[in-house]
Amino acid sequence: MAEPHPQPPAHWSGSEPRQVVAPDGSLVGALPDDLDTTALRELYRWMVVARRLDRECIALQRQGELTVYPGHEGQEAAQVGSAWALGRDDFVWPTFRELPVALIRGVDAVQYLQYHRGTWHGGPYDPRATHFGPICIPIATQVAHAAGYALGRQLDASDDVTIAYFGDGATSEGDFHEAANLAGVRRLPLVLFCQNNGWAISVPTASQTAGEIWRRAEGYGFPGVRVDGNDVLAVYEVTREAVARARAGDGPTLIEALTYRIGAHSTADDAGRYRADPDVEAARAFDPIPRFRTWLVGAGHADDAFVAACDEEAETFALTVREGVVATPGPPAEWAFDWVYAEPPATFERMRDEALATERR
Amino acid sequence: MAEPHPQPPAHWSGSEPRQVVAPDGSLVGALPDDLDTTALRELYRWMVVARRLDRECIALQRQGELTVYPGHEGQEAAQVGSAWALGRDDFVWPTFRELPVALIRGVDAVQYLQYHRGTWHGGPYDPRATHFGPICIPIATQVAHAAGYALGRQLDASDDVTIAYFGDGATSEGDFHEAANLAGVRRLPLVLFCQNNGWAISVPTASQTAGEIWRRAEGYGFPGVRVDGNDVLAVYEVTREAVARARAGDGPTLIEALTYRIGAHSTADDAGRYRADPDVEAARAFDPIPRFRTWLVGAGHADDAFVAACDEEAETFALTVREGVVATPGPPAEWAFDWVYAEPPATFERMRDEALATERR
Amino acid sequence: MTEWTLSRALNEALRHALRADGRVLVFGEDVGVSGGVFRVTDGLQAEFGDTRVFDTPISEAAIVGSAVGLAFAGWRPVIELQFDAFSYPAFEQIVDHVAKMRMRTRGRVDMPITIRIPSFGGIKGKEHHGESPETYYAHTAGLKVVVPSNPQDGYALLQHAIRDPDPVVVLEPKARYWTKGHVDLTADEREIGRGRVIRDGRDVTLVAYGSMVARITEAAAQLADAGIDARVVDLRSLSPLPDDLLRACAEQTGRIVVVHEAPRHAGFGAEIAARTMELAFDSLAAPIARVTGWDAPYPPASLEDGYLPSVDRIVAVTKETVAY
Amino acid sequence: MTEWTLSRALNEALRHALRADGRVLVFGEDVGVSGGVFRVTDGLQAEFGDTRVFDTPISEAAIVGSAVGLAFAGWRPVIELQFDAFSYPAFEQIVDHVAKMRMRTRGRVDMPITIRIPSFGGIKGKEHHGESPETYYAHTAGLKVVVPSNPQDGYALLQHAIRDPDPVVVLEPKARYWTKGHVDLTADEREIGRGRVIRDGRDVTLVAYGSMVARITEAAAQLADAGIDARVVDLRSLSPLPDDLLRACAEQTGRIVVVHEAPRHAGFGAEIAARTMELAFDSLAAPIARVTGWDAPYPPASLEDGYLPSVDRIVAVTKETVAY
Ligand SMILES: Cc1ncc(C[n+]2csc(CCOP(=O)(O)OP(=O)(O)O)c2C)c(N)n1
Ligand SMILES: Cc1ncc(C[n+]2csc(CCOP(=O)(O)OP(=O)(O)O)c2C)c(N)n1
Ligand SMILES: [Mg+2]
Ligand SMILES: [Mg+2]
Repeated sequence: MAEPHPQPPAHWSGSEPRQVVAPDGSLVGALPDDLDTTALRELYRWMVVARRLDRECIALQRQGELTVYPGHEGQEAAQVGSAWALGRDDFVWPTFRELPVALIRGVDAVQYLQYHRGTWHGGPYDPRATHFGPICIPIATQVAHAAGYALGRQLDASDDVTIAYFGDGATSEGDFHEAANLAGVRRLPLVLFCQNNGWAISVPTASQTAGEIWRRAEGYGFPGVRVDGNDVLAVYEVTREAVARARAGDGPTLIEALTYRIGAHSTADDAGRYRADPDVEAARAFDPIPRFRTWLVGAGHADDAFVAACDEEAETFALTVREGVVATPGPPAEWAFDWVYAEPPATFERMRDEALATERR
Repeated sequence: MAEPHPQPPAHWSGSEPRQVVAPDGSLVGALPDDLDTTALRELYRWMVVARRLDRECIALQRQGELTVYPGHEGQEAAQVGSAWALGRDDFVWPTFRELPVALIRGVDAVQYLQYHRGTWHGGPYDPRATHFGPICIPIATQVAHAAGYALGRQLDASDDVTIAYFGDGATSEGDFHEAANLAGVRRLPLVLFCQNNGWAISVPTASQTAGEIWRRAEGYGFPGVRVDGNDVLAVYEVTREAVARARAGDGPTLIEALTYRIGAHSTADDAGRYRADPDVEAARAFDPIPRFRTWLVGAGHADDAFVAACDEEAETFALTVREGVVATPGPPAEWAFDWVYAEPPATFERMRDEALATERR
Repeated sequence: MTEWTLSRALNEALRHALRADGRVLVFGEDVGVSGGVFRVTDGLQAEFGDTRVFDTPISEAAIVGSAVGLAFAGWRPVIELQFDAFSYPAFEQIVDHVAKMRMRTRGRVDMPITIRIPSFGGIKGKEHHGESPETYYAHTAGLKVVVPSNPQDGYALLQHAIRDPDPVVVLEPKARYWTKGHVDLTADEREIGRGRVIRDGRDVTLVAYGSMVARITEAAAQLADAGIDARVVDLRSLSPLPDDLLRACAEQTGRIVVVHEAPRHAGFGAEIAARTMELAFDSLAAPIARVTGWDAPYPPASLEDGYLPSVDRIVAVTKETVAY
Repeated sequence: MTEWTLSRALNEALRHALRADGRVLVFGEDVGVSGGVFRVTDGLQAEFGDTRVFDTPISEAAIVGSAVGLAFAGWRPVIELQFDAFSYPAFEQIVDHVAKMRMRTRGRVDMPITIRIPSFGGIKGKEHHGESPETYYAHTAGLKVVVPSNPQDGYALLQHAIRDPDPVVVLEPKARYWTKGHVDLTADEREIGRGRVIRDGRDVTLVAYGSMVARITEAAAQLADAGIDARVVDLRSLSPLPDDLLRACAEQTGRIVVVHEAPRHAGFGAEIAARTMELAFDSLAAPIARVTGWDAPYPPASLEDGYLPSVDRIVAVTKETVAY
């Protein structure tokens, strides 16, 4: 594996993040006490599977099978570690970059990718069944939805927890602020999970905010924590703590997971215009997957056979998903109208008929 | 004067605010080193003048000479102390409750009150000449204007400082957040001055946010300070420090001034519906004016004659303003069109002519 | 039959909804203990408790955004945005999410959200308190938009809006809050999407909504003295548009005058005119006329009367239309 | 005469403005080193430095709000809101402040703010990347709204917008960014408020703006084969509306078909229809027809073609209008 580069990405500077496994794979913190070998291997497996699928999606886009696709390479630990800390009925409000989280929530990858295939908005999976909300593009707006959902569960006296994912750039939006403040006032069972991957398209975190994101929490009256987002065990641990607090009725937590966007913002983006390859190479030295593998194998939780098996499974899975995606037909014309209203007005139905008649013409 | 009530208003709890003169009039902090007797007397005079004018405005509203009027009773120290710390070319972005600040900036009171008389929007005074921006009602939106103005002065390499006034409720708005974050990123010469008067119409600060407002600053990467907003000298001192930092190019400061809205939200509001009189009475024990008078006289900076003179001046001033207000006629019909565009399109002018013709019909 | 103000009728509609459906929530700025700037939520928190009726921070985007999340959690949010212009900070949440979310989930999640917005002018209010936002919302596909002009409609439309599984924007005319009228508590026709003929007439049809309904009614009375028999239509629903009624009016009176407070340019009157022309071009004996606010920002209180369509203006334009 | 794409023409217009006026600032999300999602600001930061051309945090309300403050400080802000739907978080700042501030200051402070918004659909983009926001802005008094459909207009209109002392919203049709066209750098007529007749015709007038101009042009060609002589009008300015041109078209062709991507209900086509009827009712031989997007949210890429007005739909409706 690559030697950890002496210089971590610029946006990791400042307060020390929580860490369990160092970039070189050595154990530097307390292991989560509730993860047995099976669980530890699962964490690794999911990261590998997600990484491989990401590559496949980029290929699919290049081949015209997907429209613009936003990759997650480098952010697997932040997503797998946090998703693993959630209960079955806990609800996830994602952005557009949480494919790994979606997989762990049991969202069908082929269905999920319909969003990027351009056959449906929001994602055609059932958000209620998967407890994974619709993909959300308007930055930070889903945080407000998450706060409302958390409020709804709280009013139902349920102990379900809600988690909102968002990026460093999202913390600059008014919606993030209003939702976070509301969460504080109502002590909502909400985890605010920020993947600070250093970039908002071409804008580095330093140009996004002058403060440390996790420190925002204090102003809202709840705790914030900074974690090494490329350390899957540390991410799992801080998220588990935040989920426990929320479930116990102790309110929200803001988690800033320091990670790095290895790929371009999306397949439509040319990162070469705004960042230097050496920086990206440097960041690769902090890649979450080899780091965790080193520890996992070193600690005897896995061997080369397991590692190979994961790669193999990832390969097969990626190809199965590819087949599924390529096979999905475009939606029928009616779908542009079918679900706009639960009670469609007569004027709307007349226009739908006009539209469908035109289509057939 | 009233004995300080043992219990300060609920929203004052938590971190200790900066204080120079205690509620009982005793000196508990270092005096600002740049205020001579004349200046100290000015601070007192302005508070008395502003308080008396507030009463007059409420009377004017009751008599139908003003439309809805938002009073500032109890907030004189927060406004006079902070305004006194500004230089002539520093620019103020107010809400709708900064009449005392306006007076100190040299805004003509009769012109200012045209806003509340319903004869003009924004206020007919010249914001550039007075360095006092238009009255702003959409909560927190002026903070973004202030950030932009501060950026403009910074780009001009000027050392002018910009100050934005806003309330506790305003800190819940997305615009406050976006503007504060922008100020941090660009290290803008901006002072964010929050008058936490305990109420946003009927909503107490505790239902507005679970954190302490001044603590928001750290998340934006600049200092925050909490001050006794009913202590004119403490307010002057912290604002002077913030202004100095801004002028020196060291960026923004967030000031939370703890004060209390003694009156109703506005003349249209019946505060009896949501708060108990005893609480208001208790808050009166922290009234900024008697407190400062006690110290001022006790320290020998003023005597009863001066105090009486201030009351007299305030009386005369209030009556002069009343005469001016009552005397102002409604605007001519053309004013509804005269300044909409610097280059009015032909279609607009045709409609204006149609409108004015109709008026004359 | 009871005699209520519009404010009271809306208040009773909310009370009824809160009683009838335990999933209904009422929230917004100052809707709790204070009972709302216009008293529309008066007494509701006392009766239903602060889990059903509560104040929010001053965060319009979060008020609307949280309503979306609450709908996912199976609640039925009825939110108040305090004044017309203060719905704009929530515009993104309303347009991008409230209006589109049901479609995005392929109908798996309904958005039974009611957005109450005290709207329009005529109360000599401060700036940003007299805006007419109807076109912004009516043009947004996925929303339904209604405007009650009297206590009876307020009582009925608000209840229907709350019961509706789709998002409904209810624009409440501030200038009518304190006007009393009879309310038949038993009336329960399916209201949304239907306009109402308030006064029949053969020569011309006056169409309006909200506060302007009172003015066209008064104008019709004056026109009657001048020998012009004007039909008066309260549109009540801007989206969906009661276009059968508009067609019928065009066919039966041949002449139509539309009145609204909003600026004329790209205002809702344009849709009424364009749609009616599409439906009944051959019946039109004169161009459909628009009597509206001017294409300028809503003016200060002192200039309000010159800005809003006056009865005189309505009468004058109607006479021209009839004489055309 | 040079051959540029619309993106390049807009880029050159910005470059020209930055050179000509030292008070011009260009800012927004990703407009700096990256040169903008559509390359419209490509190379500007390198040439003019990061005090003139700079990136902002993802804060649309603060981008627009700070432009208002910058105008008070004597600057001339040209801001980019990255996509149509992402202008909505700034809606309150645009409507309540940008549009009204000059009037509020009694003309003491101009608002020479240019708001560039890559808009409209047709690029098989993701949701919120194909919205048509023109009606929201055109209905807002105090704003001017223009839509270039080709490189020449892009170059001219954007420069005029920047020089204009009033706020101008420039809606740039994404689908046309990469289309090349001749640009006459010397052309400098006062553009804002004037439409253009692209093709003359006697039988009917097709009116559109943005990407739809290419479609009505193609439709006109097909109609010619069918023996229908269609005039093609590029509106270019939605506010102010070139209504003299509309009147002339109605008088000269008697038939008008309006085309836009936005939903029909309360869309901008309604204003074109209503206004034209007011100005030339007696000349109309048929109802003014609207060929538009459907009254549903903008669909996913796969359904885009069925949503946008196709040449076929335009031709079919035009034939009906001519046959009326
Ligand atoms: C309201 C809004 N403004 C702008 C955009 C355009 N946009 C899409 S992704 C993005 C950057 C987001 O950065 P960040 O929040 O850090 O998330 P990341 O892309 O790094 O995962 C921007 C500006 C948007 N989608 N929504
Ligand atoms: C965007 C917006 N939402 C709502 C309102 C209605 N409103 C006027 S004043 C006010 C309370 C403001 O409270 P605060 O910021 O504490 O200022 P204060 O009134 O105490 O001076 C509200 C909600 C508004 N003016 N603007
Ligand atoms: Mg990021
Ligand atoms: Mg307050």
